[in-house]
Amino acid sequence: MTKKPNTSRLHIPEPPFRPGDTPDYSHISVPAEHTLAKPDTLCEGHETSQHALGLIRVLRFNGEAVGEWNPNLSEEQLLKALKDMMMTRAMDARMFTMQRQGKMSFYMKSTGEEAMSIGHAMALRSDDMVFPTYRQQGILISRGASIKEMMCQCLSNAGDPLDGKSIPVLYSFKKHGFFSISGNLGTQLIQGVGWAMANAYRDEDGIASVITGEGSTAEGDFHYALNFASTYRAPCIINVVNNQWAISSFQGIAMGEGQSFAARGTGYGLATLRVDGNDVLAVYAATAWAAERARRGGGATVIEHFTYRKEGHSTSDDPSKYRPEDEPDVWPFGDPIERLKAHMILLGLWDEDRHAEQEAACKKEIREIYKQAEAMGSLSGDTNVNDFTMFEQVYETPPRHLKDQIDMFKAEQD
Amino acid sequence: MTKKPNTSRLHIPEPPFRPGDTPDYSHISVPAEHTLAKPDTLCEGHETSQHALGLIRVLRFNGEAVGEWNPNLSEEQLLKALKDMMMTRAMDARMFTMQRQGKMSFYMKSTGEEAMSIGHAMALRSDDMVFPTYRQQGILISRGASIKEMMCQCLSNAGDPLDGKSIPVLYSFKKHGFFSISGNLGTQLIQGVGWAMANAYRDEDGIASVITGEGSTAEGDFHYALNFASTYRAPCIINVVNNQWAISSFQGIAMGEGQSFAARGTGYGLATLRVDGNDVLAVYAATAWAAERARRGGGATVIEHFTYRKEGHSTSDDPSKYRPEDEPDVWPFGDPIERLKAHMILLGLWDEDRHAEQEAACKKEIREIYKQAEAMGSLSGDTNVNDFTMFEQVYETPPRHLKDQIDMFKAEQD
Amino acid sequence: MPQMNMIEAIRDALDVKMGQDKDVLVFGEDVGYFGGVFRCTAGLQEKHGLHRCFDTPISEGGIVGIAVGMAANGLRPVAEIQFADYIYPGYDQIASEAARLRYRSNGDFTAPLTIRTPVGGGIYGGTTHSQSPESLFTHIAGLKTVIPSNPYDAKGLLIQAIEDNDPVLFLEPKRLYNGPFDGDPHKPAVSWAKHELGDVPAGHYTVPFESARKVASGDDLTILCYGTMVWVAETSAKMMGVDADILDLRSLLPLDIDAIAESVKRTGRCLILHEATRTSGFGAELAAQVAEACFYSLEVPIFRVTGWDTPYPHAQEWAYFPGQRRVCGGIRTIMESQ
Amino acid sequence: MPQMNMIEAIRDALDVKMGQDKDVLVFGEDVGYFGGVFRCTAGLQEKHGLHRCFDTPISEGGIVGIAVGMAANGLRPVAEIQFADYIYPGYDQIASEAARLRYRSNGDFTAPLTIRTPVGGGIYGGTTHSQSPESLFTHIAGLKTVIPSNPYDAKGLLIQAIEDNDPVLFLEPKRLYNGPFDGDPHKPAVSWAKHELGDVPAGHYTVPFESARKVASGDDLTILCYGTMVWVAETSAKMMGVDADILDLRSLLPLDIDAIAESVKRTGRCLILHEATRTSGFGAELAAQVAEACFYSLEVPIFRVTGWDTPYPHAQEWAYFPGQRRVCGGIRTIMESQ
Ligand SMILES: Cc1ncc(C[n+]2csc(CCOP(=O)(O)OP(=O)(O)O)c2C)c(N)n1
Ligand SMILES: Cc1ncc(C[n+]2csc(CCOP(=O)(O)OP(=O)(O)O)c2C)c(N)n1
Ligand SMILES: [Mg+2]
Ligand SMILES: [Mg+2]
Repeated sequence: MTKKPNTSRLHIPEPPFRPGDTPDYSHISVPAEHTLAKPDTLCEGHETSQHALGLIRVLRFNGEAVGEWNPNLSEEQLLKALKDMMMTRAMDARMFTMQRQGKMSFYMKSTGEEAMSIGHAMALRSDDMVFPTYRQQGILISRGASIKEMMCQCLSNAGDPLDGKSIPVLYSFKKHGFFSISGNLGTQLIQGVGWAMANAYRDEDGIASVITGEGSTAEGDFHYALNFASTYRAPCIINVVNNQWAISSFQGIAMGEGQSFAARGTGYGLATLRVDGNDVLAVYAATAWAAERARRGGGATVIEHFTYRKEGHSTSDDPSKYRPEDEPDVWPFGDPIERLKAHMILLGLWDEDRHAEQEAACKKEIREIYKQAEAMGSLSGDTNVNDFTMFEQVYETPPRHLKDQIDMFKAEQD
Repeated sequence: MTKKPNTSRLHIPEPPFRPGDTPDYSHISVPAEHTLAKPDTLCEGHETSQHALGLIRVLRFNGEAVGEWNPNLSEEQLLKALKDMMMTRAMDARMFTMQRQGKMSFYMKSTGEEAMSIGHAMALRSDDMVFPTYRQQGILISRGASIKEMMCQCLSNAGDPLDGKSIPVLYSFKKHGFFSISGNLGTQLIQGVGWAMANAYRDEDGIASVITGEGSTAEGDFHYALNFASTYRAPCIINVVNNQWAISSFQGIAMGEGQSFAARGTGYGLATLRVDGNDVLAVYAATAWAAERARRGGGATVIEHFTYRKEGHSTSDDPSKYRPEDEPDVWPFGDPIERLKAHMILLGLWDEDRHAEQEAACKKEIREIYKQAEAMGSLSGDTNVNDFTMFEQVYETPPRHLKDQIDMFKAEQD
Repeated sequence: MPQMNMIEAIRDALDVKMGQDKDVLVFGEDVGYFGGVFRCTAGLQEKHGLHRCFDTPISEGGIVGIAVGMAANGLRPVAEIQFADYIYPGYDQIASEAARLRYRSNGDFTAPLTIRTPVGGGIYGGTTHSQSPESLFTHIAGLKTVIPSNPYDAKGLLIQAIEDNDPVLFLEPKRLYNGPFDGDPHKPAVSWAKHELGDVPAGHYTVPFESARKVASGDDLTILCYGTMVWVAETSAKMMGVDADILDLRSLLPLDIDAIAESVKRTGRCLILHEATRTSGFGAELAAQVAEACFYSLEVPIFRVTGWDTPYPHAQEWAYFPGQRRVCGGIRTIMESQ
Repeated sequence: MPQMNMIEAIRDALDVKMGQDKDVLVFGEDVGYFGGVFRCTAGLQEKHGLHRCFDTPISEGGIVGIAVGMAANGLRPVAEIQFADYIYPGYDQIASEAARLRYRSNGDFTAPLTIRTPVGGGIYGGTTHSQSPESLFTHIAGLKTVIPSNPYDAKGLLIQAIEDNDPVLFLEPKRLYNGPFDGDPHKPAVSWAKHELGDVPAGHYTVPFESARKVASGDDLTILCYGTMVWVAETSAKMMGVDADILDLRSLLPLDIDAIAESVKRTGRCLILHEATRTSGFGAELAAQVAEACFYSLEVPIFRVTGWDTPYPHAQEWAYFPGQRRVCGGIRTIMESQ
């Protein structure tokens, strides 16, 4: 069939490349210069409007860390960042494979986007509440959550803190400042603003950090979040993870004629930063800046993390259906782990051997944790979740009608 | 009771003046210079970002019309603009009084905002579909709609084209390119974008013009409208009528830290204009510019019409409860009718006597039309609307259950 | 005992809780300085501070959204939606988020918030100021929906709602704000001042959910109703000279099915009243539950008297409203059936 | 005759209408180049052009909003909401706008649009990919809600929906996309290819609304069901060895009450099935209407078999789902009552 062109005046944006095309991203300028100044964290919002259009970067491809935004992390911090990114990636790989083997219903990787989670988490206080999407497992890993519990959640088994109620990856870890992830896109953005307002109301200096994919910025909740954050100067960070894809839709569907997602914040008078999301140091720096601004009473910052979703949207997706298979490889901003590694090698803190060792060690550690987790049940056998738990936590205490239904279900079991 | 101050870090914006204060708007700069250039209508959206922060003006207070944006209207056009604004004001006054006498349930005036409606309507083609709020009765008057039918709608009487189904002022006049007004704020913004997309899809050059009050920009629909208009380059105009008040809430509640409502469009890459909404020539010029842009395929423009709501929100409202009574008088941008009048007098087209005569004539004309309208029924006596019409137009043809209910209602009548 | 109309009772409930608990915040469109378009929050900002009672942008989704976040973070937000007709932009935040946060996080996070909103017709509000959308919320697991019919219950239920650890939708029949309304728009307005249910105790008290109020005791038939229809029911039963057992449900979810079943089993006849659109209105659920619980006692079919399956019209308001004629017709049908 | 599964039948309906009528546009999240996460629109963009089948931003409110505007402007938009669980941000545009535009403008403007969305569980979708929110829409005057249970009906109802001059919500039971499902998740999947209802005529045909489909004829009891539950009902009735009169409602609003009443009056027993949450589910309305229409014929109480009043859990999916056990239990209860 020959493809029918658009013959009307209705403009429909299309991505530059589709399967069969040779992707060439040379039109995306990778700024070699790191000229975006670092303003005072209490500057006026509009003083950062250029930061919404540029790209804050610290790590050059050769491994150098340069410019005002360089957070100058300690050796310990760098090692932790690298390890956590590698653990995240190893966990994703393992879980993906196990899903393919039928152990769980579904899984979502964050491959290529680890710097966003890890850099962000490291620059926040561990009691700052994050309102994540399903692609920030790295935050939990960075904050030391139990990987086994995370896996048990995905396996919906006896070790799942959520008792199997939620689909995989929709974690909830209040103790790690990690808000329960909603399957409904966008909804948490405005909730996080409300959370931050509560912090301000109580004169606490904790902040909230809310996160959305670029595609989900089209929901009304994104607008609510920007608007309410602006009106009440809520101490929060509004993060847009622009990984170029929303399932099969390229970022231009959400973006339209806009110049960046960070720039969406300009009209609300918020501070706006656009950052190389594959550069963990830049993510750290931007987050630290925004967190300080929020904590000092300067209100919210919109940060666009410019990155790339290297894998399918989820285990249910096959990206080769809608984008060139090699597009991830030619993406001009490289891989976040490789880029930090290069930096640490340049600093003399790291080498290829240690890297390979650590990679193997992460894989092994993940494999063992997974083994323990799976021992508690999985979808391919028995999840070991008591069916009656489904009636719990609908309300604080079950009202009469729910008690009746528990009885009906009991009767059905006999 | 002494007023308890805000003792927390939660910032709540407050208007500069409350009842008892002496309002002083000298902090709002009235630009004497008219320096905002008039770009080509197919310029890039971001080339108009400064226009979102300035204020397009044509009419000086002394009556001169100056600058690039001067639309140089013909004598006939000026006379029509003045007459239509005066008719609108006269109608509002009459209807308000009649509501007070119990003839209708409710009414909403547009006093002080007539330039927005009239200037806007005149610069559009009469088949361009407008998606108005309840404060653009001037558009209908400008387009020659039957004032009697409008009044009958408000009276919900036998002459009401809507058969009494809707509350007063929620007009629908497809034949005048006036979309059915929804009582639900904001909803029509995205509908107008859809309407415009349909025009583009059919290769027609009609456009849509959607209108919202500044307060209602906080609804999700506003975001949808900007986003979809940007993505599909919908041929439309997105108007924000900033009349400073949303019932009792000052514009800062919706605006937050933003610098203008027009600037909300910047992040979406839309063209953005901010215009003196009490200057009918400026409104005309901005509208004409945006309409041409849309018709030429340049996509949507956000226009903020900066004006002031001189009266209460509706007949149910008493603005002296929340703002100084004399605030309308000290509003620095004057009155739209007075300003056009001064201009026409300066041009030698008009004088005080003719103005007074026309004022009296409008009042008389409105009074007579009203008399005819009220003869068809009103709430204070009998509306003369057949109750059974309430079952009509729920669906194209009533399904079984509705037919049954018609029978039930019939039985109830006996 | 203080005399209060329903507006004052609601305001008093808010005032009492704001005084007792600094985690209680009140916000919504025009609720701050102005005190709300129905004046339910008048004076609260002045008394408790700007940051405890404030205006929000016109964004029902945003209003519920911040309430969820605040509630999860330990506050007790009370959000106002100016008219229930405008609650739909917040529907997702209510149904998907507030109601489900506890469940999806298995109790890790909760959303103890209250949403107040005026419902019902009778003030010539037309399609967009008259709706009774309660049934759309009773379908949502995790949410509670209550609706008072008088000042006493309004205050007690609202305090209960604020103290409840689950999200509660608190519906305010606007036609009852200033006085009971028996369904006859031509009669002069009656005020709560003359009514014993306008006697509202000062200070703290609660009315529990899941407890219907017996409005009248009788053996001829049971009338299930809530909100404005309670008053129409009472008057209509008197007009028809029947000995009706009238239950004011007060809480729709959870529901006091015991009281309902006790009554219907005794009377064998059941009339269900509501102002909302008929199809899939809450009357459907009531009819189903009554039939389930009392099938063998029912002597005649349950009869639903409701608003029509049309939007709420403006000029035809009283033709839409299930007033005395329609209710009396229902009573007659029930009493004449055998 | 072509063999189609339900996805193909839906796609074919869209293809037929797009071919016949250039006013038909198809859009939604991922529906364009990719062809939809369930592939219902695969190939349509390539065949009919980029501007006739395209991706939208992730904005259900926006999607319905542009559909309303396009429909008012003479087009026949068919919008997809990726999962019914995500329809709530569009609820206001559906309930307040699409459904009421004709009424509030007294016919001056209309909104002949179709919204397609997958419903129901059975694919381990958990709380946010399993919901059946139909009752929330049947309460909305001005809207029609239909739900096919097989490929033949899917195509015919969808063409009917697109041609209807009122807004139609078209619900697609996702568990039936690839084959009938009798409620037993442990049995190997069955495909439509082996089923006569997978025989789908090429070209244009319609299935009228307000016309229930008789799935099985019998005199023991009536089973009212729709969507996935049709198949569970059929199998369960066979398992129980009862002669059930099974009606697949196909259209919930408008409803074929004549067929329902005919059946229940004959059998005297009525089971109502749905997957949705019980309280205020569409089963409530069905129960109320059946009791109203057939009170004197009913020998035993109407019995509702439904999902529980909880969110749809993930691991406990089959404990939530009203499968054969629960349905057989319902049949037993009804048949054993007297
Ligand atoms: C309200 C809502 N609509 C649609 C979906 C289905 N959905 C799940 S993920 C997704 C794409 C999200 O893209 P983006 O926001 O860019 O995040 P990413 O997956 O790229 O991290 C969609 C459409 C949903 N979960 N919720
Ligand atoms: C969705 C919705 N929420 C709330 C209301 C109630 N309401 C009617 S007008 C109004 C204020 C609107 O202010 P603005 O948008 O500035 O328009 P203006 O009245 O100033 O012209 C409000 C809150 C409504 N009609 N619809
Ligand atoms: Mg994305
Ligand atoms: Mg305003």
